[in-house]
Amino acid sequence: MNDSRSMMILFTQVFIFAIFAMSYDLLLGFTGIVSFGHAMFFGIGAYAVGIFMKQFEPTLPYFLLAVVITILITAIVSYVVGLLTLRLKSHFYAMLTLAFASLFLVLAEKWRTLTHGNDGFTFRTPELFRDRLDFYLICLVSMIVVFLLLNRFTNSPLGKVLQAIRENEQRTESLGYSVIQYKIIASVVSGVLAGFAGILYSVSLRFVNTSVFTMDITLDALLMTIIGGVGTLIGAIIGAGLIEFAHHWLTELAKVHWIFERWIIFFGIIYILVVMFFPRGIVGTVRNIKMKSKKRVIEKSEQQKAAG
Amino acid sequence: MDVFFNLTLNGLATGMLIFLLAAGLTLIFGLMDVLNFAHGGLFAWGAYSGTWLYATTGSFIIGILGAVVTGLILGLITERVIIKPVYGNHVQQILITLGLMLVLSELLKVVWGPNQLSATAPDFLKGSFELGGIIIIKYRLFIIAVGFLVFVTVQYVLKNTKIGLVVRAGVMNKEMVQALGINIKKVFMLVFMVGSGMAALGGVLLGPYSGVIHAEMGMEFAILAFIVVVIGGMGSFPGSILAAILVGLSGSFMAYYVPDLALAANMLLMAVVLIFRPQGLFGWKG
Amino acid sequence: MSIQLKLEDVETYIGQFHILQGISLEVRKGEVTVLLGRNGAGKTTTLRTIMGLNPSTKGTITFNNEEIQSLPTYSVAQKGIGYVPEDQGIFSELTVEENLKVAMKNESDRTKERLDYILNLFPDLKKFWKKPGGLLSGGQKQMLSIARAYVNDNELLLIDEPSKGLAPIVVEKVMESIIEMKDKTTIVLVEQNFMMASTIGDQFYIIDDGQTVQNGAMEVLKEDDEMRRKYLGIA
Amino acid sequence: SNSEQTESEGNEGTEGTTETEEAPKEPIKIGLLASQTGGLEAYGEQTLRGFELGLEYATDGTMEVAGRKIEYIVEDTETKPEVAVQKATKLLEEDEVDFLVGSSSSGDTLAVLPLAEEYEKIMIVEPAVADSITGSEFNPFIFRTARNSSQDAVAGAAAIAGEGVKIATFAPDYSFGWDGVAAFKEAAEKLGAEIIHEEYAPADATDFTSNIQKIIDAKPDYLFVVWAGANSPWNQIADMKVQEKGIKISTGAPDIAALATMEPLIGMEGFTVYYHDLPQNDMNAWLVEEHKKRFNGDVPDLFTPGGMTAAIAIVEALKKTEGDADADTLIETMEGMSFDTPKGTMTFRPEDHQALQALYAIKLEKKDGVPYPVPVLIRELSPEETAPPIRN
Amino acid sequence: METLFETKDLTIAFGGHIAVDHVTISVSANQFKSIIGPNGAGKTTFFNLLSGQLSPTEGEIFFRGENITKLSSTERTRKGIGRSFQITNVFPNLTVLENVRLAVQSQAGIRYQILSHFKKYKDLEAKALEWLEMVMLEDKQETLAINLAHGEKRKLEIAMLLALNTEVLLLDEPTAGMSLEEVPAILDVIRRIKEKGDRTILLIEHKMDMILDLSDSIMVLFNGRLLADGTPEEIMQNETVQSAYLGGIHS
Ligand SMILES: Nc1ncnc2c1ncn2[C@@H]1O[C@H](COP(=O)(O)OP(=O)(O)OP(=O)(O)O)[C@@H](O)[C@H]1O
Ligand SMILES: Nc1ncnc2c1ncn2[C@@H]1O[C@H](COP(=O)(O)OP(=O)(O)OP(=O)(O)O)[C@@H](O)[C@H]1O
Ligand SMILES: [Mg+2]
Ligand SMILES: [Mg+2]
Repeated sequence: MNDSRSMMILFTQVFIFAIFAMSYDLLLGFTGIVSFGHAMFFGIGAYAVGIFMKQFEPTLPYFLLAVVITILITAIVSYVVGLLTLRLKSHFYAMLTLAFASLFLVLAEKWRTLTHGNDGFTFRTPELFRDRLDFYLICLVSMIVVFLLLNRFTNSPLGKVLQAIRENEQRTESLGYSVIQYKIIASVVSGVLAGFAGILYSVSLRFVNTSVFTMDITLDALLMTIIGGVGTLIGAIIGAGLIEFAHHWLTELAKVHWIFERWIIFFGIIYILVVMFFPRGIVGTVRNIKMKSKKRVIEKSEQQKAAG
Repeated sequence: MDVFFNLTLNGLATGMLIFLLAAGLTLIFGLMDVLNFAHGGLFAWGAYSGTWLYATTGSFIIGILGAVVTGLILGLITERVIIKPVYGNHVQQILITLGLMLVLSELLKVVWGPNQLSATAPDFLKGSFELGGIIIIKYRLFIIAVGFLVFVTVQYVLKNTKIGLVVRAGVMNKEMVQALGINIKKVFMLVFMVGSGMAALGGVLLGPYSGVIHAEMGMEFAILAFIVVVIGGMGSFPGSILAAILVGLSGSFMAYYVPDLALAANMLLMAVVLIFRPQGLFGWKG
Repeated sequence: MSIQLKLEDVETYIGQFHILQGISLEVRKGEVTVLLGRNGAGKTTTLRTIMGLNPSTKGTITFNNEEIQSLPTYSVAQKGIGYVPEDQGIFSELTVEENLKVAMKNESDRTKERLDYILNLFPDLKKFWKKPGGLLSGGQKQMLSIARAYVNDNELLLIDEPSKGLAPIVVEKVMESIIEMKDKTTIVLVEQNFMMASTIGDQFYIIDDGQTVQNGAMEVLKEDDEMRRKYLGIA
Repeated sequence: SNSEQTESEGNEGTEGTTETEEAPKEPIKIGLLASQTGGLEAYGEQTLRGFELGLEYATDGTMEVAGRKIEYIVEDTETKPEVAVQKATKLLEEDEVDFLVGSSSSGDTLAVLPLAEEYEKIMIVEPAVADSITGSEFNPFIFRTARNSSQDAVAGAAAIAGEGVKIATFAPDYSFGWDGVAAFKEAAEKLGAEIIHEEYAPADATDFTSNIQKIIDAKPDYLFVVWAGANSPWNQIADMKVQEKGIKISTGAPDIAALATMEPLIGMEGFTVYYHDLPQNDMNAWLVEEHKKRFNGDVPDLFTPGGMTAAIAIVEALKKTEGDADADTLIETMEGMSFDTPKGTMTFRPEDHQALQALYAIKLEKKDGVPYPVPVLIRELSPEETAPPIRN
Repeated sequence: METLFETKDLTIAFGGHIAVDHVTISVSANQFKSIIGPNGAGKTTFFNLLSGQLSPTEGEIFFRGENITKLSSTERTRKGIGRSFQITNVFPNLTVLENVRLAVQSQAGIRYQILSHFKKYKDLEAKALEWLEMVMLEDKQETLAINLAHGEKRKLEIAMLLALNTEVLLLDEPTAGMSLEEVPAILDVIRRIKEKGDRTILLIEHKMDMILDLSDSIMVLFNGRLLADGTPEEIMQNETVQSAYLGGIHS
């Protein structure tokens, strides 16, 4: 029972980061946009909740207000950032998003009356979230809902156009699709969901500090998405799970055997091995293998037909 | 006026130092288009191995050469094992080089322990002198000189050989370059090694600048190097040196005149440059 | 005449697809050998296999009595084989000059001579000397691609559909240039323009479904309406 | 509900009977949070070593108090708040610890504070320094054996401030720096000094010369530096000839690894939390001795006595409650409790549970055979003298 | 005849180089017009201006009397100007069917639909298949576009344009690299479309026999300038066309 409580917290963490990683996958995997600043949306959500709960009352109405504010701000910011894809290509866009996220980091650092700088502050959450089991379930349901929504979204006609943009932007345009609008839509949906993940994150910690705006957070999303397999959504979930659990097990091992004291080395090796053995991420590679064997079966039967 | 000169000189020196840190990345990221997140690990290894060699042998030159050799060797291994399978695939590059970064910086701690180490300049480069109100730090003059030397050398090599062209062509169309009779794998390997060696050189020269080296320095300065390469315009050495000097000067002047924004200096500079020149300062159009 | 290039029962897989299923051909020194066949027959793949870009899994490829099927692409090229790919393979961010410079094996007088010849053949390239290759017109790109293979003294040229996208008068010039260099350079040509193929070709091979199915002297094919109809769909 | 569960489990074997001497008692469990990886891992290591030695010292090697065995479990926070919370929850839920101790970073510690309250367990804060831990974020379950920023500041001020002294400050541009300077300013002004310039620089900056230039322009008598982290400005301060311009430098002496980088500041007067030959008492002598024995000749470092102190505070409190780990009882016991430490007697101030403690005014000197500048005692600053304002 | 679109002094310069130089033409509805000219004459660039890939430095474009000079390529496609590309321009990592389906979807005006699941759009798929059959590519429908042979990509390119079902078709060397066998088949497709009589077609080609066979009129670009515009017979008589474009082969 106790053991499962601890696991429960770990899973809660997985669910939250799975949402965050899925929001990133929408950009990276489906629209082909690389952002190094995804943490800015995460951070906006995390701080919005923290500040509301701290400055006002830790009640549900204020929480909902914080959610609304998060949606508003992340939508506006991601709209502007999405517009910039018009001007900036690949690395240049990625670095600009990094700059923006860093400016949010500086803002959080400097606006100390509200944020307490990088020390951060703790706050109370509404009754609803206090029980860890309840919160675990809320996160689980949120993740499933986000997955279903995004799954529907990416398989919709609109989603197909996003993939077309990823493949060949200019051609998509000449087919009569207004590329920038699609990019903005993807950017906004992704930004808002990342903000939502940020909300859950800071509720789970009941604490927020400037770390939510750092490059590390963006890298987490990036790694989880890539490890799982870009453009698969489910990969983001698996990636989140894999990273959190590998982390958990390796730190546990560190206590068991001195070899693992520098467990971060093994963590790094996992990344390297994933690329070597799962070049398209776990889900991507497995799907690939499946597709190949399916093709082989088809080919065989065709050969038999031809022979017969 | 003295203040102005001091700020300019120090900003310039810092810019040159940043250029030295970014020069290797200009090759690896800018020219070869490899998103090498482990580049910072190479700085740190250069810094540690060089500082350690200097401390044990007492020769600054051996320290520097040792660092460069370390960089070359690490570059060779990295290229063969880590980078070769993932050329042209940014997504895989991010993951695998981040993994390598973790390994490299943790291994540092295994070898040299988790504590920061102090790094000093040799006596003849220590200290500073005053020239009519302007304080001139010897080591900074040295850095400016080395930076300039590296720039001129690399620029000369790129201008007078096909190597830069071949690398750029290889990134655009690897098959075609090979069909023209060029062993692009070997070229990439050599360029990657040189880039890594230059990273290590930047790392070892950084040590005495701030007086300490630590395992986490890698990531910190790698981001700075990425900024420089991007705002300079991918793969352009003149762009990189200009961008680096801009970063140095803006840091120096902002810290003096608008200290409230100093924290955001680099990022603001990058945002402004990219918004007005989306391809970087010396980037090709299109 | 001696045989310069010989493929014996060459098979090639791309991924798990069995693309070449038995290509055999002999290319004689100083001749133009034309590969014909419908779309997707495997002509391009044959050239790529010779270059080592899609390595063969079976069979032998002999160039000047030396087996080259397991050599890496750059070694094949260094043996004196030039290649004009079907998609032109222009380095789009390099200028015309730089594209040619990458291709040049040396900077000898001979190379300069050839360069002059090329610029004379395609004056457009001189005109756009400093222009990034990616901004050239379709035909200009094709010229640049051919030019890149011409700058070196190659013993063998593999040319994949050179006439594609070229104005008739330029096609004519390319044909002339091929005829002109025939004595020094052997040529394997993939060409859909039958007028061109039949004018300059000495030998022909027809590839169908990854196999060489017919071959012979060009003269024969010109006469044989039946064969043309069967494999090329033209009369 | 959780503490109920523990008790009922604890009573299982002796149901229906009152506790007797013979009944085997549950061990006391302590959860230790520290950075074992990442930038602060050296601090974490110091705390852990100190803590281990402290338990041994306080229990005379029996590892028992009031008949209960003491066990401790170490968890790595990786200097990430979310990991700290995960690990703390694991300690509280799974290991059912009676105490938390930690951690190396203020951010991690702040994130864990509410858990102590939620689970009603005592948390000994060591060595996190942020004022807000015993200030705005205080809850009654928190006790801090570490000194806080304000104590540092008071000590720093005591070392240099006086009537009419003009001081400029230099600090990294984030909470630690701002807190430190604010506290210093208050303390220094109380002593009649004037803060004529406050300079902040990005903690990861490469070039500090502009900041130093401004300080030189301000022409203070003293430059007081609040600095932490690896990237230090000492070289550049020396290169800019600050001291030659008649500006004296003062700062808190850091741990030994960082002292090695302060070569250019030899002669500087400042303060320190601890250096192994400063406190003259038996316990410190024991600590230095044992530490050397165990860790191949190394002397205890800046935060080693802190770890030891945290252990001693727990054992002393349990002695007083006769092994009762109930939080309310402990709070009552510990408020105002005085206990001996390697740094002399400390007292948990009842109002904010901050341990009042001695700090040391020192001067950095070169010593033969020591590869780094050594802090030499000028005078010990008494706990009363360094007592910070109460802010919770 | 009704004028469908016209250009007035259409000009574009890249740096100092004027690629299209004051070209004024008008095309009436349901006409088949070919554009010829030497390599680099500005034919593709002229298409780029018509379809909105480039915007002119000078001059205007009218479509059904409306000035469309400022409209984006997306808007022009929606208004009914579709094009194919000289350099094969498809979605490399989508299947052949998906490539065409994207065009069909756009033509059906299904652009921002999120809620209805894509799989419901069976008829879109059916339509896409029809187009693939038309260009004889139906047996490659599951292949990724990147794996097609060159000629097959050309066919896909045409299928995508046809699927857009636009009133104006701009065809840039549609049969370049297509095999001898299949050129007639594609020509057939084009001819059938022409014969239906409800499309206006502009064709860039270097294959003279094909042009002479299909065109109602031919315009000739030379160094960016409009050299001639007339019936095939008139153009074939033109001295400059003979000497500087066709060369000896057709004389
Ligand atoms: N990378 C690949 N993966 C899978 N199949 C491929 C790949 N490349 C080519 N093919 C297939 O191999 C066959 C032969 O292709 P190839 O390019 O050699 O034909 P080709 O004769 O040159 O045709 P074309 O005249 O159209 O250029 C085609 O059916 C093509 O679809
Ligand atoms: N984006 C561009 N930037 C600069 N120059 C360009 C650009 N696009 C085309 N050009 C130049 O404009 C001229 C006309 O090019 P265009 O592609 O229109 O020729 P074309 O008539 O289609 O030739 P081809 O028959 O070879 O396809 C060429 O010289 C080309 O180099
Ligand atoms: Mg082909
Ligand atoms: Mg064209």
